[in-house]
Amino acid sequence: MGFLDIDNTTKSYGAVEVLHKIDISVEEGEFLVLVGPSGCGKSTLLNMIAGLEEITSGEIRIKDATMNGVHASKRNIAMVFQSYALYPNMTVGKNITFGLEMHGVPKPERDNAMNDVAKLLQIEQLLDRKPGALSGGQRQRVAMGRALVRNPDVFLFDEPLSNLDAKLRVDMRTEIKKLHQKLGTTIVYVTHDQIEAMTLSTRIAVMNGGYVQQLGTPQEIYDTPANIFVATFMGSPAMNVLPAKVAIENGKPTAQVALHDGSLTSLPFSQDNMADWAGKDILLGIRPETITDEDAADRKSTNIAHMTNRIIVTEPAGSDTFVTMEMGGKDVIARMRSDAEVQAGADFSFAVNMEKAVAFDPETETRIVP
Amino acid sequence: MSVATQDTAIRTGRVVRTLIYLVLLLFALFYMLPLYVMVVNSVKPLDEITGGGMMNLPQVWTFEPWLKAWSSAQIGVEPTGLSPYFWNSIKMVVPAVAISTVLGALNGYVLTKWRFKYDTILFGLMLFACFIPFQIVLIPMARMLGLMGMAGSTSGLVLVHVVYGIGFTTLYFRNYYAVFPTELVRAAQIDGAGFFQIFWRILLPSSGPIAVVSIIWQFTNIWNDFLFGASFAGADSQPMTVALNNLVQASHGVKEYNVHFAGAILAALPTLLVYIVAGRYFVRGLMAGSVKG
Amino acid sequence: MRSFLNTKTAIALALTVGATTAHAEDVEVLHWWTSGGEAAALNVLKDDLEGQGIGWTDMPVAGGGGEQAMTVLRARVTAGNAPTAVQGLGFDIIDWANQGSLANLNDVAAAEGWDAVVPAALQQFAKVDGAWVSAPVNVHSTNWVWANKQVLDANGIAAPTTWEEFTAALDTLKAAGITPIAHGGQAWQDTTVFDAVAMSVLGIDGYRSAFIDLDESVLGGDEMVEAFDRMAVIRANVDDNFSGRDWNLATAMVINGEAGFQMMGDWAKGEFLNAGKVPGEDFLCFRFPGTQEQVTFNADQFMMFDQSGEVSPEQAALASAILSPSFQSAFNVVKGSVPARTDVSDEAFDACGKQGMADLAAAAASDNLVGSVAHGHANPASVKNAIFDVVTAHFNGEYDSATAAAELVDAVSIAK
Amino acid sequence: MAMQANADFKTKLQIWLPKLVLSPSVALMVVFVYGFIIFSVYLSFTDSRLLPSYGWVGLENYSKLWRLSHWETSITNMGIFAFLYIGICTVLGLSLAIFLDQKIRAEGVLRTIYLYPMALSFIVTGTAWKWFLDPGIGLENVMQSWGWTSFEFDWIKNSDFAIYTVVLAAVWQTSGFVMAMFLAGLRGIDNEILKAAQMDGASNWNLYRRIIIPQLRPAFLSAFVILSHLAIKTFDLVIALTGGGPGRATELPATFMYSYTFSRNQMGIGAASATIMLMTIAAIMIPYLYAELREKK
Repeated sequence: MGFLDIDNTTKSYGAVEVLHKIDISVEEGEFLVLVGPSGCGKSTLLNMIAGLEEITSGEIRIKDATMNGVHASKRNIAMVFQSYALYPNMTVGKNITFGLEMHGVPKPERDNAMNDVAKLLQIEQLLDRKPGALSGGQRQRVAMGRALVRNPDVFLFDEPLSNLDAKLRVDMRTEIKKLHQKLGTTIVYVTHDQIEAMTLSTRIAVMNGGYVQQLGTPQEIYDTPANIFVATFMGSPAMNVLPAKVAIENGKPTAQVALHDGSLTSLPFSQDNMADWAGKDILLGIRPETITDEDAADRKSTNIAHMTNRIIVTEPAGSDTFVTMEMGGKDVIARMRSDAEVQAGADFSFAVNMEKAVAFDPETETRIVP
Repeated sequence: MSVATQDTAIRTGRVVRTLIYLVLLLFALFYMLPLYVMVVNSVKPLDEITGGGMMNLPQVWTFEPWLKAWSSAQIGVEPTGLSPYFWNSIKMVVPAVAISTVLGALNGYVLTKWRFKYDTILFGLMLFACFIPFQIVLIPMARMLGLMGMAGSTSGLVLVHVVYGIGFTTLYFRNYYAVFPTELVRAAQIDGAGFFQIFWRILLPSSGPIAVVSIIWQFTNIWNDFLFGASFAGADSQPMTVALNNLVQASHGVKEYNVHFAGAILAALPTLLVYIVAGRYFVRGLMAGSVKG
Repeated sequence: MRSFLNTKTAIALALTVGATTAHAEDVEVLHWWTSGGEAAALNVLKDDLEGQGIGWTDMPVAGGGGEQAMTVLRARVTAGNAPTAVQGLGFDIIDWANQGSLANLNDVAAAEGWDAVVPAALQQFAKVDGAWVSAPVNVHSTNWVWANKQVLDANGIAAPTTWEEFTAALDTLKAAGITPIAHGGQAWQDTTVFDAVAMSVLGIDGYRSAFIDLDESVLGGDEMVEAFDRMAVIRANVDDNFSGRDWNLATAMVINGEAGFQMMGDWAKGEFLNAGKVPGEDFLCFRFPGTQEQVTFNADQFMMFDQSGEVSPEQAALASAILSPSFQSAFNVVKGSVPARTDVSDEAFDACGKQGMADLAAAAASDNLVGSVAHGHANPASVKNAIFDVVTAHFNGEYDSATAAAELVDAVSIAK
Repeated sequence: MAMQANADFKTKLQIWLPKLVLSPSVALMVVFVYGFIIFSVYLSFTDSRLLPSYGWVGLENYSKLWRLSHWETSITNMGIFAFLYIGICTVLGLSLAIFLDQKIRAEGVLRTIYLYPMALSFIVTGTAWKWFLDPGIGLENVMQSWGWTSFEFDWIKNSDFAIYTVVLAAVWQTSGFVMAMFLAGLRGIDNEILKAAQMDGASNWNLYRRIIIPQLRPAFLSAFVILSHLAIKTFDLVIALTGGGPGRATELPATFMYSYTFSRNQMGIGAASATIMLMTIAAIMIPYLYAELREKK
């Protein structure tokens, strides 16, 4: 039993089931991020936790008490919305204390709570303004203030940073993380941005098509994605997924991958059970940062493969340079050090850290577990 | 000017601008014409009117017709003028406008923020109801009012006007609330605000522009109604339009046109005032509500 | 569906039981007499009743010669909230009596001897199935011609007595550059003229079989075509600006000498008198040429609506007051009409009024008193309006005379 | 509505409140609009004359109705009137709105002048209009007295043209309102798009024709609904202006229905004409409402 349990929960609109048997258990103080492309059902799930959408079947519990049929205001939760949803006709102060007022908290207490929160978020000077007079970042703070002041069991965030510009988004991200570390509250956070998911969360639920594709720590999700969807959704640039054939060379399973000229290169697996797949087609997943120039190869790795392939495009990004080549008939991206001497059209020698490579069953698109 | 006079990107030349002004002024004249005829002839003695020249300014100015229309013109057997009927109209219009606007606002709120199955069909039915020709409802309505004991009373008239106004007020508010962010409602729900608290504290304070449209529309329609007023009012609740009609339509005897015109302007004064005072918010309200897709 | 069923039973209820609204001691009177003179005349009645301790609740609804008031009446009756007394005309009274909505005034009528003093032709519209249901106020006769005496004298015209003399007079006036006939192009005015014209062609028997018995052979017969031809002649002698003109503006044309004649009911006299004109000196009144014997009439009455199954004392008092000779005289002098009872002294009346009273008595005695089509005293509203449609369409040039006669048969058959 | 058994009363109430709040309006609508429509349709199959009566006569009222040339006139007039009224109001309203949107100096005053006719009923302005249109004392007379002796304007007296005077007065009353709707629409258009189009070299004419007017679609639709509703209900105007004349030349279905139901004591025929009117309205409005409301989902 966790702090927040989502137990076998489904959601249907009429005959259409949009969420299928979701099972997530969140511990107290955890920062769970629901991530996925738009329409994956993550916001619906959040709304169900909030009590804004009904649960079709299953159960949601907070602190072991069922929340089914309990009104949103009685769940002791707070929510920060994508548009901030600040009441335009009320001052910032009123916005923050509205919920307390609705819950019958006396005015002196409300004011104390408001002042504390304003101090915490450094918005004391904004309390008498109307939301219309605030900048995006200020609104964001007020929205968080409104959630914080309630001192809820669970915080819910619905894409709170998506309306901010890139720089502010990074700042606020850090801010939220600091707040979480400082207050230790339980948070469920919805985003479509995998970087936010990775940076903020203690655990991530990757969702697609109404299913939880994978639930795990950021590291688990990144290193051992459950399937191709998770693998390609998390990480930027996305993981390269290319067709390969498994062969046994020197008693070890290797992936046979076609290069730009059709010639095959052998990339030895670290996973011994890949021998079971000898002679079969698989999909090979290699993250861009594991294909490097020879000098930058991970020294701790026990399994570095080498290959020479032709560079199609180079994209210097300052800190790194991305290189596109063709492998298995697909464009494959590699991440070089910025000082690597790469040139479009030229052949280049790459190091591939096969320790980090994963293989997928082409039929089920699930990862072949070692 | 409170209406969003925006910085139009269109640039026009001097000649074109002059032409535009000319056309605009010409139409202003066209729109003013009937009012001009009414005003000018309401301050003339009767013999000047019967002498012809309806466009001419009075040679002798007189405000006698206005006084007469207001306080001593023959309406029925009593020479009461229009004044008692003016108050009858006020007593009918104010509650009818208030109730239909509040109901329209609540309906719009429910239909956009508390959606349920078949709500669109329900709204469609309400909208279609706007199109019912009033002539066909007279007899059944009379019967219903009789059954409810509201025949011949101001409350009966209020009911009638509310019933046939809800369609429009609902339309206005629904379109307005449709673009009102639903997240605000959800935030308020989480904050613990109930159905009415959300409406009262969150939506209503932002509903000014559309309320103006709804009030103008309803006020004008109800104040100007004659058919329902004549049919369902009692002797002591006849509205201004019925009295004006009695004044103007008197079948025999000398027609005091100057008094008729003065009476007509008096009867129209409240609606004119509403348009002049609130008209500036009108375009803004339309912008916010009814012309959005 | 429910509401409709309720309505059905409830209307039946309302019609049989009647309803109660006005206070026991008040009479609520629905009428359309809102002009100064009429209201003054009604005030005589009001004061009379108030002298007896009966209050008067006034419910004026003007417009369309009572049409608007009839709509209101229908709403009031349907709501079970009928006024005590309602101004009514001709067939409307019979229709309401047939609905069972009207009170039986026979006790008052017997006590005051109405049967003897009210002309039989008028009783047709005040008595239904032997029961008095309304109190007649006046008799208007509609086949009058009003003429400007100065204009006629200047052109050497005497009051015409035949159609030929009349057309000759029209030609003379036209040649003199005067609009021969002042007319307002409204359906009821067109038909008012048509009444007289048809009477002049058809005679009293033909008029009765055409418009009262609705005999199709007469309605569509050659004489009807002739009547329409005469209407065309009249149309040719009306100015081009006639359409939609109110009758009193047409009267004003005669008063001002812009036009020679106007065919209009006796209420037109009030306009002349208001303008300070003297009958016989400044203006002439005579029957439409060829109808000197006949009087086409309409009568204003007050229907008494059944309030509790029997006539209330207030209704009896009101009815009695209406039929009192003093009120009949006072009211009709103002209104231009003649009393509904034939035993009222003509002393207070002017020349035209005196002639009207004499004509009425003579016509009543010789069975030449007949209801006017134009004013709903020949046919029910549906037929009346069907005739209006045809007459107006013909007058405005949509039909030629033969087509008009044929259309008349058709329109009446639909409306019957 | 799936409700959990353990939901507390207040929460249940909150779930039902929206429908509870809507229900009075719905009840009123069902009884006073749809109930009455059904009643009226039923009456059209009965022998009702002075008051509703319930003798079933089948389609007799309809066959009588279609034999009345008067009814045909009113249908034809409705066609002419609706077409011209909606067309002219839209064009005029749009033109005035565009002109008024050119940073006009006295915009507030002009707007009020254009809008005020909507505030007045024809019971108020009817006499003024009648005078104005009357050749004897109105525009024709004034123009001639100013020296333009050949000026003629006698439409109201002419059976063939009288309906156009009705259109004129109706346009006078509502075109300002339509102007306001279009003005609101114009003010809602993103200025950036206009600037972009100008940089693309679009002339003012093309700017309006290709960029701005197509974006006013919602305003067009709202205007259409309001105008067609007003056109169908046009009644006071005809009564005040022409009384349906000359002859029956300006009769419209609403005046037809009124006169048969109330003046002529042929309630059955009146109800039949009302039924046909309602069917026509439904035929126009239902597809429109369907398209509009579906889109918004």
